Amino acid sequence: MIAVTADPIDLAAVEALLHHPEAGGIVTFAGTVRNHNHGRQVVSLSYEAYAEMAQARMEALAREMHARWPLYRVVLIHRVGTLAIGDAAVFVGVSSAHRDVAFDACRHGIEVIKFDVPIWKKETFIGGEDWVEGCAVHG
Amino acid sequence: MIAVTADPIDLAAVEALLHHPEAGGIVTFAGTVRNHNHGRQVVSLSYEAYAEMAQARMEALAREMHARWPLYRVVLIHRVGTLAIGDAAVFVGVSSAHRDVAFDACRHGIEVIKFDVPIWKKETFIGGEDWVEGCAVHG
Amino acid sequence: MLLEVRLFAMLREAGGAERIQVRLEPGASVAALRTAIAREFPALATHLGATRVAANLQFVSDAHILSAEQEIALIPPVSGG
Amino acid sequence: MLLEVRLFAMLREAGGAERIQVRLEPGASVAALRTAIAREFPALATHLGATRVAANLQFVSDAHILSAEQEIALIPPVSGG
Repeated sequence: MIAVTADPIDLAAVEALLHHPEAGGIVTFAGTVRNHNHGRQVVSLSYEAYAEMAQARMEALAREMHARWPLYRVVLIHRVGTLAIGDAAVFVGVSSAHRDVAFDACRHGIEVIKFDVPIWKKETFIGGEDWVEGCAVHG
Repeated sequence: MIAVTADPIDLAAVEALLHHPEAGGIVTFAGTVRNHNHGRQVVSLSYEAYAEMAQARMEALAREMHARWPLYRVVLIHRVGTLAIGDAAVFVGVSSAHRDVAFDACRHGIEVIKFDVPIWKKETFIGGEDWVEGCAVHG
Repeated sequence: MLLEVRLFAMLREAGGAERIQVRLEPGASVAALRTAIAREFPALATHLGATRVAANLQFVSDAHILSAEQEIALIPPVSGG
Repeated sequence: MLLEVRLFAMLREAGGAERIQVRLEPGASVAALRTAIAREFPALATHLGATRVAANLQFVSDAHILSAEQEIALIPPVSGG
Protein backbone atom coordinates (compact mmCIF):
# COMPACT_ATOMS: atom_id res chain seq x y z
CA MET A 1 0.00 0.00 0.00
CA ILE A 2 1.44 3.30 -1.17
CA ALA A 3 -0.67 6.35 -0.40
CA VAL A 4 -0.73 10.11 -0.11
CA THR A 5 -3.94 10.63 1.75
CA ALA A 6 -5.99 12.97 3.93
CA ASP A 7 -7.28 10.01 5.96
CA PRO A 8 -5.80 9.08 9.35
CA ILE A 9 -3.36 6.17 9.24
CA ASP A 10 -5.01 3.04 10.60
CA LEU A 11 -2.04 1.37 12.29
CA ALA A 12 -3.79 -1.92 12.93
CA ALA A 13 -4.80 -2.17 9.28
CA VAL A 14 -1.33 -1.40 7.93
CA GLU A 15 0.29 -3.82 10.36
CA ALA A 16 -2.04 -6.49 9.01
CA LEU A 17 -0.94 -5.65 5.46
CA LEU A 18 2.69 -6.18 6.44
CA HIS A 19 2.17 -9.72 7.67
CA HIS A 20 3.34 -12.49 5.37
CA PRO A 21 3.72 -16.18 6.26
CA GLU A 22 7.38 -16.19 5.22
CA ALA A 23 8.29 -12.94 6.94
CA GLY A 24 10.07 -13.13 10.26
CA GLY A 25 10.44 -9.44 10.96
CA ILE A 26 8.33 -6.33 10.55
CA VAL A 27 9.89 -2.91 11.13
CA THR A 28 7.79 0.24 11.13
CA PHE A 29 8.49 3.92 11.45
CA ALA A 30 5.76 6.40 12.32
CA GLY A 31 6.59 10.08 12.24
CA THR A 32 4.30 11.89 14.64
CA VAL A 33 3.54 15.55 15.08
CA ARG A 34 5.57 17.02 17.93
CA ASN A 35 4.36 19.75 20.21
CA HIS A 36 7.58 21.74 19.74
CA ASN A 37 10.06 22.53 17.00
CA HIS A 38 13.06 24.84 17.20
CA GLY A 39 11.85 26.09 20.55
CA ARG A 40 8.39 27.04 19.32
CA GLN A 41 5.19 25.63 20.74
CA VAL A 42 3.45 23.88 17.85
CA VAL A 43 -0.34 23.87 17.79
CA SER A 44 -0.89 21.93 14.58
CA LEU A 45 0.79 21.07 11.32
CA SER A 46 -0.58 21.09 7.85
CA TYR A 47 0.93 19.19 4.97
CA GLU A 48 0.64 20.14 1.32
CA ALA A 49 1.65 17.69 -1.39
CA TYR A 50 2.19 17.72 -5.10
CA ALA A 51 -0.04 14.69 -4.84
CA GLU A 52 0.46 13.06 -8.25
CA MET A 53 4.24 13.38 -8.05
CA ALA A 54 4.41 12.36 -4.39
CA GLN A 55 2.40 9.25 -5.17
CA ALA A 56 4.58 8.44 -8.19
CA ARG A 57 7.79 9.05 -6.25
CA MET A 58 6.66 6.86 -3.37
CA GLU A 59 5.64 4.08 -5.75
CA ALA A 60 9.07 4.30 -7.37
CA LEU A 61 10.65 4.20 -3.91
CA ALA A 62 8.76 1.02 -3.07
CA ARG A 63 10.03 -0.58 -6.30
CA GLU A 64 13.58 0.52 -5.48
CA MET A 65 13.29 -0.99 -2.00
CA HIS A 66 12.01 -4.29 -3.36
CA ALA A 67 14.86 -4.35 -5.89
CA ARG A 68 17.52 -3.62 -3.30
CA TRP A 69 16.38 -5.82 -0.40
CA PRO A 70 14.46 -9.12 -0.11
CA LEU A 71 11.21 -7.69 1.22
CA TYR A 72 7.77 -9.22 1.33
CA ARG A 73 5.72 -6.09 1.87
CA VAL A 74 6.31 -2.36 1.75
CA VAL A 75 3.81 0.18 3.08
CA LEU A 76 4.45 3.91 2.55
CA ILE A 77 1.83 6.44 3.64
CA HIS A 78 2.00 10.19 3.98
CA ARG A 79 -0.86 12.30 5.20
CA VAL A 80 -1.86 15.68 3.85
CA GLY A 81 -4.07 18.33 5.39
CA THR A 82 -4.15 19.52 8.98
CA LEU A 83 -2.84 17.24 11.70
CA ALA A 84 -2.94 17.52 15.48
CA ILE A 85 -0.16 16.86 17.99
CA GLY A 86 0.52 13.13 18.20
CA ASP A 87 -1.02 12.26 14.83
CA ALA A 88 1.08 10.06 12.58
CA ALA A 89 2.04 12.12 9.54
CA VAL A 90 4.12 9.47 7.83
CA PHE A 91 4.31 5.70 8.08
CA VAL A 92 6.92 3.36 6.63
CA GLY A 93 6.58 -0.38 7.19
CA VAL A 94 8.44 -3.34 5.71
CA SER A 95 8.46 -7.08 6.27
CA SER A 96 11.32 -9.40 5.51
CA ALA A 97 12.65 -12.79 6.48
CA HIS A 98 15.58 -11.03 8.16
CA ARG A 99 15.47 -8.27 10.73
CA ASP A 100 18.64 -6.49 9.56
CA VAL A 101 17.14 -6.16 6.11
CA ALA A 102 13.90 -4.85 7.57
CA PHE A 103 15.66 -2.21 9.67
CA ASP A 104 17.86 -1.04 6.79
CA ALA A 105 15.01 -0.87 4.31
CA CYS A 106 12.66 0.95 6.69
CA ARG A 107 15.29 3.54 7.53
CA HIS A 108 16.03 4.07 3.85
CA GLY A 109 12.34 4.52 3.15
CA ILE A 110 11.85 7.34 5.63
CA GLU A 111 15.09 9.05 4.55
CA VAL A 112 14.01 9.13 0.92
CA ILE A 113 10.54 10.38 1.84
CA LYS A 114 12.06 13.20 3.84
CA PHE A 115 14.48 14.25 1.12
CA ASP A 116 12.84 13.41 -2.11
CA VAL A 117 9.05 13.35 -2.00
CA PRO A 118 7.30 16.65 -2.82
CA ILE A 119 5.45 17.27 0.44
CA TRP A 120 5.68 20.42 2.52
CA LYS A 121 4.91 21.06 6.15
CA LYS A 122 3.51 24.28 7.53
CA GLU A 123 3.58 24.79 11.28
CA THR A 124 0.98 26.69 13.19
CA PHE A 125 2.58 27.81 16.41
CA ILE A 126 1.56 30.21 19.10
CA GLY A 127 1.91 33.56 17.39
CA GLY A 128 1.87 32.59 13.74
CA GLU A 129 2.49 30.03 11.07
CA ASP A 130 5.38 29.22 8.79
CA TRP A 131 6.66 26.71 6.28
CA VAL A 132 9.20 24.40 7.82
CA GLU A 133 12.67 24.66 6.38
CA GLY A 134 13.18 21.58 4.31
CA CYS A 135 15.64 19.58 2.33
CA ALA A 136 16.77 21.02 -0.96
CA VAL A 137 19.47 18.53 -1.79
CA HIS A 138 18.96 15.05 -3.10
CA GLY A 139 19.35 12.55 -0.23
CA MET B 1 5.23 -1.64 29.20
CA ILE B 2 7.59 -4.57 29.70
CA ALA B 3 5.95 -7.99 29.60
CA VAL B 4 6.52 -11.70 29.22
CA THR B 5 3.03 -12.89 28.52
CA ALA B 6 0.87 -15.64 27.08
CA ASP B 7 -1.56 -13.07 25.69
CA PRO B 8 -1.51 -11.97 22.05
CA ILE B 9 0.22 -8.65 21.42
CA ASP B 10 -2.36 -5.93 20.79
CA LEU B 11 -0.49 -3.80 18.26
CA ALA B 12 -2.95 -0.91 18.36
CA ALA B 13 -2.72 -0.74 22.15
CA VAL B 14 1.08 -0.78 22.23
CA GLU B 15 1.31 1.82 19.48
CA ALA B 16 -0.89 4.03 21.62
CA LEU B 17 1.47 3.53 24.57
CA LEU B 18 4.38 4.71 22.44
CA HIS B 19 2.82 8.06 21.57
CA HIS B 20 4.13 11.05 23.44
CA PRO B 21 3.51 14.72 22.59
CA GLU B 22 7.23 15.46 22.37
CA ALA B 23 8.10 12.38 20.33
CA GLY B 24 8.63 12.80 16.60
CA GLY B 25 9.42 9.23 15.70
CA ILE B 26 8.20 5.80 16.69
CA VAL B 27 10.09 2.72 15.51
CA THR B 28 8.75 -0.75 16.12
CA PHE B 29 10.00 -4.25 15.45
CA ALA B 30 7.66 -7.23 15.47
CA GLY B 31 9.15 -10.69 15.13
CA THR B 32 6.57 -12.97 13.59
CA VAL B 33 6.42 -16.75 13.31
CA ARG B 34 7.60 -17.89 9.89
CA ASN B 35 6.25 -20.89 8.04
CA HIS B 36 9.75 -22.22 7.35
CA ASN B 37 13.12 -22.42 9.08
CA HIS B 38 16.26 -24.10 7.80
CA GLY B 39 14.28 -25.68 5.02
CA ARG B 40 11.68 -27.21 7.30
CA GLN B 41 7.97 -26.51 7.09
CA VAL B 42 7.01 -25.02 10.46
CA VAL B 43 3.52 -25.74 11.79
CA SER B 44 3.73 -23.84 15.06
CA LEU B 45 6.21 -22.56 17.61
CA SER B 46 6.09 -22.72 21.33
CA TYR B 47 8.10 -20.46 23.61
CA GLU B 48 9.22 -21.34 27.11
CA ALA B 49 10.61 -18.65 29.39
CA TYR B 50 12.35 -18.45 32.70
CA ALA B 51 9.64 -15.93 33.31
CA GLU B 52 10.93 -14.09 36.40
CA MET B 53 14.41 -13.68 34.93
CA ALA B 54 13.13 -12.79 31.45
CA GLN B 55 10.94 -10.08 32.96
CA ALA B 56 13.82 -8.76 35.09
CA ARG B 57 16.26 -8.83 32.17
CA MET B 58 13.80 -6.99 29.91
CA GLU B 59 13.14 -4.37 32.60
CA ALA B 60 16.90 -3.88 32.97
CA LEU B 61 17.18 -3.61 29.17
CA ALA B 62 14.54 -0.87 29.13
CA ARG B 63 16.48 1.04 31.79
CA GLU B 64 19.70 0.61 29.79
CA MET B 65 17.98 1.92 26.67
CA HIS B 66 16.63 4.97 28.48
CA ALA B 67 20.09 5.65 29.90
CA ARG B 68 21.83 5.35 26.54
CA TRP B 69 19.39 7.20 24.27
CA PRO B 70 16.90 10.05 24.76
CA LEU B 71 13.72 7.99 24.56
CA TYR B 72 10.21 8.83 25.65
CA ARG B 73 8.72 5.36 25.73
CA VAL B 74 10.03 1.81 25.51
CA VAL B 75 7.75 -1.19 25.03
CA LEU B 76 9.23 -4.71 25.19
CA ILE B 77 6.93 -7.72 24.96
CA HIS B 78 7.69 -11.40 24.45
CA ARG B 79 5.04 -14.05 24.20
CA VAL B 80 5.22 -17.51 25.70
CA GLY B 81 3.16 -20.60 24.90
CA THR B 82 2.13 -21.90 21.51
CA LEU B 83 1.99 -19.50 18.57
CA ALA B 84 0.70 -19.92 15.05
CA ILE B 85 2.28 -18.83 11.77
CA GLY B 86 2.12 -15.05 11.46
CA ASP B 87 1.68 -14.38 15.18
CA ALA B 88 3.95 -11.73 16.66
CA ALA B 89 6.25 -13.47 19.15
CA VAL B 90 8.22 -10.41 20.14
CA PHE B 91 7.61 -6.68 19.96
CA VAL B 92 10.05 -3.84 20.53
CA GLY B 93 8.84 -0.26 20.26
CA VAL B 94 10.47 3.05 21.10
CA SER B 95 9.60 6.70 20.70
CA SER B 96 12.05 9.56 20.54
CA ALA B 97 12.30 13.10 19.28
CA HIS B 98 14.78 11.87 16.65
CA ARG B 99 14.35 9.05 14.19
CA ASP B 100 18.00 7.94 14.16
CA VAL B 101 17.85 7.45 17.91
CA ALA B 102 14.61 5.51 17.59
CA PHE B 103 16.04 3.18 14.93
CA ASP B 104 19.25 2.53 16.86
CA ALA B 105 17.48 1.91 20.15
CA CYS B 106 14.86 -0.40 18.63
CA ARG B 107 17.50 -2.46 16.88
CA HIS B 108 19.53 -2.72 20.07
CA GLY B 109 16.43 -3.85 21.94
CA ILE B 110 15.68 -6.78 19.68
CA GLU B 111 19.36 -7.80 19.56
CA VAL B 112 19.59 -7.98 23.34
CA ILE B 113 16.32 -9.88 23.60
CA LYS B 114 17.59 -12.44 21.11
CA PHE B 115 20.95 -12.90 22.82
CA ASP B 116 20.34 -12.29 26.45
CA VAL B 117 16.80 -12.96 27.62
CA PRO B 118 16.09 -16.50 28.86
CA ILE B 119 13.41 -17.58 26.41
CA TRP B 120 13.54 -20.69 24.26
CA LYS B 121 11.72 -21.58 21.10
CA LYS B 122 10.61 -25.07 20.14
CA GLU B 123 9.52 -25.67 16.58
CA THR B 124 6.84 -28.09 15.60
CA PHE B 125 7.43 -29.01 11.97
CA ILE B 126 6.06 -31.66 9.71
CA GLY B 127 7.60 -34.82 11.09
CA GLY B 128 8.62 -33.73 14.58
CA GLU B 129 9.60 -31.03 16.97
CA ASP B 130 12.86 -29.60 18.18
CA TRP B 131 14.39 -26.80 20.20
CA VAL B 132 15.77 -24.09 17.96
CA GLU B 133 19.51 -23.62 18.15
CA GLY B 134 20.09 -20.44 20.04
CA CYS B 135 22.63 -17.93 21.11
CA ALA B 136 25.10 -19.00 23.78
CA VAL B 137 27.36 -16.02 23.70
CA HIS B 138 26.67 -12.66 25.25
CA GLY B 139 25.54 -10.24 22.53
CA MET C 1 6.09 27.87 -26.57
CA LEU C 2 3.93 28.77 -23.59
CA LEU C 3 4.63 26.64 -20.52
CA GLU C 4 2.42 26.25 -17.50
CA VAL C 5 4.45 25.81 -14.34
CA ARG C 6 2.89 24.54 -11.11
CA LEU C 7 3.79 26.15 -7.79
CA PHE C 8 3.53 24.62 -4.32
CA ALA C 9 3.86 25.60 -0.66
CA MET C 10 6.04 28.68 -0.08
CA LEU C 11 6.38 29.25 -3.83
CA ARG C 12 2.63 29.15 -4.27
CA GLU C 13 2.25 31.71 -1.51
CA ALA C 14 5.14 33.87 -2.72
CA GLY C 15 3.80 33.83 -6.29
CA GLY C 16 0.20 34.29 -5.25
CA ALA C 17 -0.93 31.60 -7.71
CA GLU C 18 -0.99 27.85 -8.21
CA ARG C 19 0.38 28.15 -11.73
CA ILE C 20 2.39 30.65 -13.71
CA GLN C 21 2.82 30.91 -17.45
CA VAL C 22 6.25 31.34 -18.99
CA ARG C 23 7.00 31.86 -22.68
CA LEU C 24 10.20 30.23 -23.91
CA GLU C 25 11.79 29.41 -27.25
CA PRO C 26 10.92 25.90 -28.49
CA GLY C 27 13.58 23.46 -27.27
CA ALA C 28 14.42 25.59 -24.23
CA SER C 29 16.04 23.88 -21.25
CA VAL C 30 15.29 23.95 -17.54
CA ALA C 31 18.15 26.43 -17.18
CA ALA C 32 16.35 28.80 -19.57
CA LEU C 33 13.15 28.36 -17.56
CA ARG C 34 14.96 29.33 -14.38
CA THR C 35 16.39 32.44 -16.03
CA ALA C 36 12.98 33.47 -17.35
CA ILE C 37 11.25 32.97 -14.01
CA ALA C 38 13.93 34.92 -12.15
CA ARG C 39 13.44 37.81 -14.58
CA GLU C 40 9.64 37.81 -14.85
CA PHE C 41 8.64 36.76 -11.31
CA PRO C 42 10.75 38.70 -8.82
CA ALA C 43 8.72 37.28 -5.91
CA LEU C 44 9.93 33.78 -6.84
CA ALA C 45 13.49 34.72 -7.68
CA THR C 46 14.95 34.46 -4.18
CA HIS C 47 13.62 30.93 -3.79
CA LEU C 48 14.95 29.53 -7.04
CA GLY C 49 18.43 28.59 -5.84
CA ALA C 50 17.14 25.85 -3.58
CA THR C 51 14.28 24.84 -5.88
CA ARG C 52 14.29 21.73 -8.06
CA VAL C 53 12.29 21.37 -11.26
CA ALA C 54 10.04 18.42 -12.09
CA ALA C 55 8.77 17.41 -15.51
CA ASN C 56 6.12 14.73 -15.81
CA LEU C 57 6.38 13.93 -12.09
CA GLN C 58 10.16 13.41 -12.10
CA PHE C 59 13.01 15.62 -11.03
CA VAL C 60 14.99 16.88 -14.02
CA SER C 61 18.36 18.56 -14.36
CA ASP C 62 19.04 22.03 -15.77
CA ALA C 63 19.97 20.42 -19.10
CA HIS C 64 16.56 18.80 -19.54
CA ILE C 65 14.70 20.03 -22.65
CA LEU C 66 11.17 21.22 -21.94
CA SER C 67 8.04 21.07 -24.06
CA ALA C 68 4.49 22.30 -23.60
CA GLU C 69 3.27 18.69 -23.37
CA GLN C 70 5.20 18.11 -20.17
CA GLU C 71 3.69 18.84 -16.77
CA ILE C 72 6.21 21.19 -15.23
CA ALA C 73 6.49 22.11 -11.56
CA LEU C 74 8.81 23.98 -9.23
CA ILE C 75 9.72 21.93 -6.16
CA PRO C 76 10.99 24.04 -3.27
CA PRO C 77 12.87 22.25 -0.46
CA VAL C 78 10.62 19.42 0.74
CA SER C 79 9.76 18.91 4.38
CA GLY C 80 7.58 15.84 4.59
CA GLY C 81 7.80 13.29 7.35
CA MET D 1 25.22 -26.90 51.23
CA LEU D 2 22.39 -28.31 49.14
CA LEU D 3 21.57 -26.17 46.08
CA GLU D 4 18.43 -26.34 44.00
CA VAL D 5 19.13 -25.61 40.36
CA ARG D 6 16.36 -24.82 37.90
CA LEU D 7 16.39 -26.31 34.41
CA PHE D 8 14.67 -24.98 31.29
CA ALA D 9 13.94 -26.00 27.72
CA MET D 10 16.35 -28.62 26.33
CA LEU D 11 18.04 -28.99 29.71
CA ARG D 12 14.70 -29.63 31.41
CA GLU D 13 13.93 -32.29 28.84
CA ALA D 14 17.43 -33.79 28.94
CA GLY D 15 17.40 -33.89 32.74
CA GLY D 16 13.81 -35.10 32.97
CA ALA D 17 13.10 -32.59 35.75
CA GLU D 18 12.46 -28.89 36.38
CA ARG D 19 14.99 -28.80 39.22
CA ILE D 20 17.99 -30.79 40.31
CA GLN D 21 19.71 -30.82 43.67
CA VAL D 22 23.47 -30.51 43.93
CA ARG D 23 25.51 -30.76 47.14
CA LEU D 24 28.55 -28.49 47.27
CA GLU D 25 31.00 -27.25 49.89
CA PRO D 26 29.96 -23.93 51.46
CA GLY D 27 31.47 -21.07 49.50
CA ALA D 28 31.62 -23.09 46.29
CA SER D 29 31.78 -21.22 42.99
CA VAL D 30 29.84 -21.56 39.75
CA ALA D 31 32.83 -23.45 38.36
CA ALA D 32 32.45 -26.03 41.13
CA LEU D 33 28.74 -26.30 40.35
CA ARG D 34 29.53 -27.02 36.71
CA THR D 35 32.01 -29.73 37.68
CA ALA D 36 29.52 -31.36 40.05
CA ILE D 37 26.68 -31.31 37.50
CA ALA D 38 28.92 -32.77 34.79
CA ARG D 39 29.85 -35.62 37.13
CA GLU D 40 26.47 -36.35 38.67
CA PHE D 41 24.12 -35.64 35.73
CA PRO D 42 25.62 -37.23 32.60
CA ALA D 43 22.50 -36.34 30.60
CA LEU D 44 23.22 -32.64 31.19
CA ALA D 45 26.98 -32.83 30.75
CA THR D 46 27.09 -32.42 26.97
CA HIS D 47 25.00 -29.23 27.18
CA LEU D 48 27.08 -27.49 29.83
CA GLY D 49 29.68 -25.95 27.55
CA ALA D 50 27.18 -23.58 25.96
CA THR D 51 25.14 -23.06 29.12
CA ARG D 52 25.27 -19.93 31.28
CA VAL D 53 24.45 -19.85 34.96
CA ALA D 54 22.09 -17.38 36.58
CA ALA D 55 21.87 -16.50 40.26
CA ASN D 56 19.02 -14.37 41.55
CA LEU D 57 17.85 -13.67 37.98
CA GLN D 58 21.23 -12.43 36.74
CA PHE D 59 23.92 -14.08 34.69
CA VAL D 60 27.00 -14.82 36.78
CA SER D 61 30.56 -15.80 35.90
CA ASP D 62 32.32 -19.01 36.87
CA ALA D 63 34.00 -17.15 39.74
CA HIS D 64 30.68 -16.20 41.38
CA ILE D 65 30.28 -17.68 44.90
CA LEU D 66 27.01 -19.53 45.39
CA SER D 67 24.83 -19.92 48.44
CA ALA D 68 21.64 -21.85 49.18
CA GLU D 69 19.73 -18.55 49.48
CA GLN D 70 20.30 -17.71 45.83
CA GLU D 71 17.90 -18.84 43.14
CA ILE D 72 20.17 -20.70 40.75
CA ALA D 73 19.35 -21.69 37.18
CA LEU D 74 21.07 -23.15 34.16
CA ILE D 75 20.46 -21.08 31.03
CA PRO D 76 21.07 -23.01 27.81
CA PRO D 77 21.51 -20.98 24.59
CA VAL D 78 18.49 -18.70 24.32
CA SER D 79 16.36 -18.50 21.19
CA GLY D 80 13.70 -15.90 21.82
CA GLY D 81 12.49 -13.44 19.25
